[in-house]
Amino acid sequence: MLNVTMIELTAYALQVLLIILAIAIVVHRNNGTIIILITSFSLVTASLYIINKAPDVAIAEVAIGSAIIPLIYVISISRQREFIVLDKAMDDFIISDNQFTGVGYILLKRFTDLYHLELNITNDARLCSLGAGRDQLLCEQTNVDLIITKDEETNTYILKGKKSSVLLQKLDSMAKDYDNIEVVQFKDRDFGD
Amino acid sequence: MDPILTFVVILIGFYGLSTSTNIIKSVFCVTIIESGVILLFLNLGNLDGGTIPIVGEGVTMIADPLPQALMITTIVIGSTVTALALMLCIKVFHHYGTVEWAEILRREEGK
Amino acid sequence: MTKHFIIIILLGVLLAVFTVAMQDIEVLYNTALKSYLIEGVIPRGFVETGSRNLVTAILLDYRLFDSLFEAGILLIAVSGIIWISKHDIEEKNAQFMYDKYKTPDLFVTFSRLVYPLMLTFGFYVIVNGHLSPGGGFQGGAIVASAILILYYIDHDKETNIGLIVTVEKFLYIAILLFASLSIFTRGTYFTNVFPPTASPDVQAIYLVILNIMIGFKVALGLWAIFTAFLKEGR
Amino acid sequence: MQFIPVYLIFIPVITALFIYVFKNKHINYLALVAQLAMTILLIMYFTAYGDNPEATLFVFGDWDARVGISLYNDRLSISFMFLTIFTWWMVLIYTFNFRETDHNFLFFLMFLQGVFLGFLQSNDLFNLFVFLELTTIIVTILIAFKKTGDAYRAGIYYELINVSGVLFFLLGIIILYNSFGTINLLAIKAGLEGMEDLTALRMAYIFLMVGASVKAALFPLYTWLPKAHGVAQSGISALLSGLIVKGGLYLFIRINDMFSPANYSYSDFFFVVGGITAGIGVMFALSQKDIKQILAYHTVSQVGIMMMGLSSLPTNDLFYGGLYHVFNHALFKSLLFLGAGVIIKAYRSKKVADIRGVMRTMPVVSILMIVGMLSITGAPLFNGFISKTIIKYGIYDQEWKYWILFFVNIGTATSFIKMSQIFFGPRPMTIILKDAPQRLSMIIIAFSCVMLGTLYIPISSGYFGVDLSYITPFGLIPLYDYIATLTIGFCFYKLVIEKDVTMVRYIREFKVSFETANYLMIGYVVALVTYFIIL
Repeated sequence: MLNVTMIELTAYALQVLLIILAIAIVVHRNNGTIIILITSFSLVTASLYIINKAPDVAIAEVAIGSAIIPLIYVISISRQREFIVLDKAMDDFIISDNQFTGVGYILLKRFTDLYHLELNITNDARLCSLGAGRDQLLCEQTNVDLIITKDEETNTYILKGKKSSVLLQKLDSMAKDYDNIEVVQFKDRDFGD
Repeated sequence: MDPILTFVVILIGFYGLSTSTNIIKSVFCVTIIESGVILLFLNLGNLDGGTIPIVGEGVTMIADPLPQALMITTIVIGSTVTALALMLCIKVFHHYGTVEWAEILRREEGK
Repeated sequence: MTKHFIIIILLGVLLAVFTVAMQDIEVLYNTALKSYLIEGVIPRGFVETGSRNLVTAILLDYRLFDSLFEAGILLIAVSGIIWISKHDIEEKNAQFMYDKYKTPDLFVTFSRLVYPLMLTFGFYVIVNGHLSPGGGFQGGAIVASAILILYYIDHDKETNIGLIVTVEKFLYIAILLFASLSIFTRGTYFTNVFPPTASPDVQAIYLVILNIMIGFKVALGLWAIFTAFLKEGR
Repeated sequence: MQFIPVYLIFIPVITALFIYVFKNKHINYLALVAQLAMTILLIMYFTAYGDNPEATLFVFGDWDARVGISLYNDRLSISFMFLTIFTWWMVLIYTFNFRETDHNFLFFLMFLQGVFLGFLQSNDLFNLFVFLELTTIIVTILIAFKKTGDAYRAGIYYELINVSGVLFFLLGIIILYNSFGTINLLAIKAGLEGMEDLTALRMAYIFLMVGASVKAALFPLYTWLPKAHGVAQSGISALLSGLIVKGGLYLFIRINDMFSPANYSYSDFFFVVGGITAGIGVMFALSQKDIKQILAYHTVSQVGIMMMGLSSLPTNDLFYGGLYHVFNHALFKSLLFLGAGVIIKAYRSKKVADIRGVMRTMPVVSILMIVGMLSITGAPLFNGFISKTIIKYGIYDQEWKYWILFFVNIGTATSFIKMSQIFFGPRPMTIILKDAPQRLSMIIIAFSCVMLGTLYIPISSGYFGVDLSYITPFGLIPLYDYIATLTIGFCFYKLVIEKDVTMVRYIREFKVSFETANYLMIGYVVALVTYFIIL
């Protein structure tokens, strides 16, 4: 143990750090923190590659592993936090008195806060102009989670979403307290082939 | 530098893979295993007294260049695998409203 | 809890066996490999391929076949991710009532400064791949991350993803054709166009051109992947 | 002439790129042209080099084989290549829609063909790794191609479990490279000659085997297969079940060939694994209600039967039984999947209970499906009979092995008796689709099933040099055997399966989660370590 050089000592220290980081990534539960951990994990591996005399691999790891991949992680995790609602009714269900104080908004806000989601409401003209027949297609193919329409005759609001989604079933149980809200669940269309 | 310590990183990755219940977590664990494997190969290819694999005057011994070339390939492969898995993960979340493996697999067709 | 306990024991068994195996490897390794490196690769690698960086020599000459499929994996993943992310509805790109993306001004200013530097560094890494650490794949990734900074400066940017992908595919075809040019000069596929007896400076021309093509292909591929992620479902 | 392997890899790749780039209705026909060119090239290659495999060794760039990548073809790989091109012909004809929007699908399909042909010919371990990963990625995309929730779920499950399995393969490569200084299969085989028996080499063997087992869907690692194959489009399912799964078995053969100088006694272990795989596959198949799930679980069980054959030493007849079953299964399973696709499309349902009266609505398709069912249950005069009989003869002296095969056969018969209900019953009011190209490819496959079942003697003795004249499909004994199996199967169906007892329902709802699948994978590795190193 006498001829241990500085570089070898650093290498051991970095390896131990790597193991700690790996354990932290495996054990930790918050995805946001894990992204930071995985970026530092990638940087530590890159420095270990350099200590192992592999600068080419280190450049590749820094450029891909700690720049592009974490960005993709960030996008994909932020997508898993949003709940997108398409408001086709466009009346005081969501916005009353130019503020987000409508009945529906309060319900949805309560729901998304409960499950740590971010509520995103749109009433984009191009999407709203699509006929009611294409609602299911819209739900399945774009990332719209919920469509709000209004039945003028019975004066009830209809919330449409996919049956396969866990979130919609939870929303269904929450909306049971309201009389004028009805939740419609689209069955998964099995194309078969 | 110790290959055994590197192998421990790989095993931690497998531990995570076989205990984590979350898709994103599984993708993270695959990344960890991959980094560990790359490090192990480079570690073994780093010969005593070698320099970085660029030849010039007076270079007598270098680190083995073949593992390094192979590992660049592995990094590119690993990143594409991760990207594809994350895209599928977004889609799975959008469809099922959750990214828990057990929850997703429980929702069988027709139920 | 027992499940965790059993898995730790199983992994412990693996670790123990690997520790035993490592001792064999250390014995075998120095005999098999070192002689080959000293006699074969170190003296001949530069003369045969024209690349001082032996990693580039292996990636672009000795094992070019692998690298072609490495680029192919990226190509496939790009098309696959775009196919999965896009939807059949023509009316898309919905504007949200409140989109919370606001990049801080400091970050924008900083990015404007860093962006050209990163681009230059990427090109440097690509072009000097045969002399210094780097090469097409690494440089391409750096160029791609430089381009990605642009998204943070200005995220209303419209990117024609179809064009990127088409150019990428054409570049891949060009790489395949360029790499197989050696059939005319050396009578075999996927190696340097110039014979091994040519001077390393001449051989380097081939390496630089191939590195540039691969670099651009990788940069376009990663750019397309990132754009697909940003536009997913929107 | 010596460059034909390279052309075979790159013709489909470049065709795929052109189809993707030009997005034109007419450019799609290029796929068929390329397929024709490849068929001709492969026949030329076979006539030139079929007899001396040494001449086919080809190193890219004429470098030292220790650094460069080489391709190597023997009889085995050439026959797999014929199978590949044949299967792709069938799938192309089946899925060809003559529409403009096909270009994405054709792109992935043709690229996969090039990759798979490269995988079959490669003589370099890392190159094999690259091709394995490419296969995984393309197959993931093809599984998720329908863009439904099931497809995404199956795709990500397939991708992650295969990637983690193939990482074990990479670990094996690392150990081998550091032991021999090369990753060339033939060079390692030569290096193992006279090498002492080291733990490191056994470790490398185990890691490579784990990679092959994940790809081949052996017992604890099969969980991805029913999900993936049951969800994909029928053409893709046929391709996956018929061919891509065999990639793992091919890898198994190649690795065992590479390690043959080391003389590891692997036969018993992999026979047991194969037997369990076959049993589990049949058990799950019996409980399913979805046509494609039934067929997918039968792939698991048939892989088990192949493994029972292939686990023996390559000099035995038993090995050829397994190999022959690989080819036969490729034919009849793709026939069944393609037929199921046509039926599902017409009836718009996958449930066995919903489909009735196929014989009245689609007589041709149902006759072809029956040919496939007769083959898979091992009826005399069809190809499944031949390979199952070789395996049966090979294990005749060991009773426990014989019983495993016997029970798997009865299970297979039962589950196809269950499935054959779809042919009977009243004619429903359904729309009949135009399915001429689909029928064409099915007829060709059914014809070759019968061909391999009757002309097996000239084929096997001429190609592999194995004498199979002891099998008598025309006698009465095999017929009695078969009828007895069917009778037992029918009784079993009526008594147990049709009543849907609690046990069956429990098996149907038994799901293996992803983390459990990985748990089982670690368990499998430790089992291999225990068998090969500790014992």
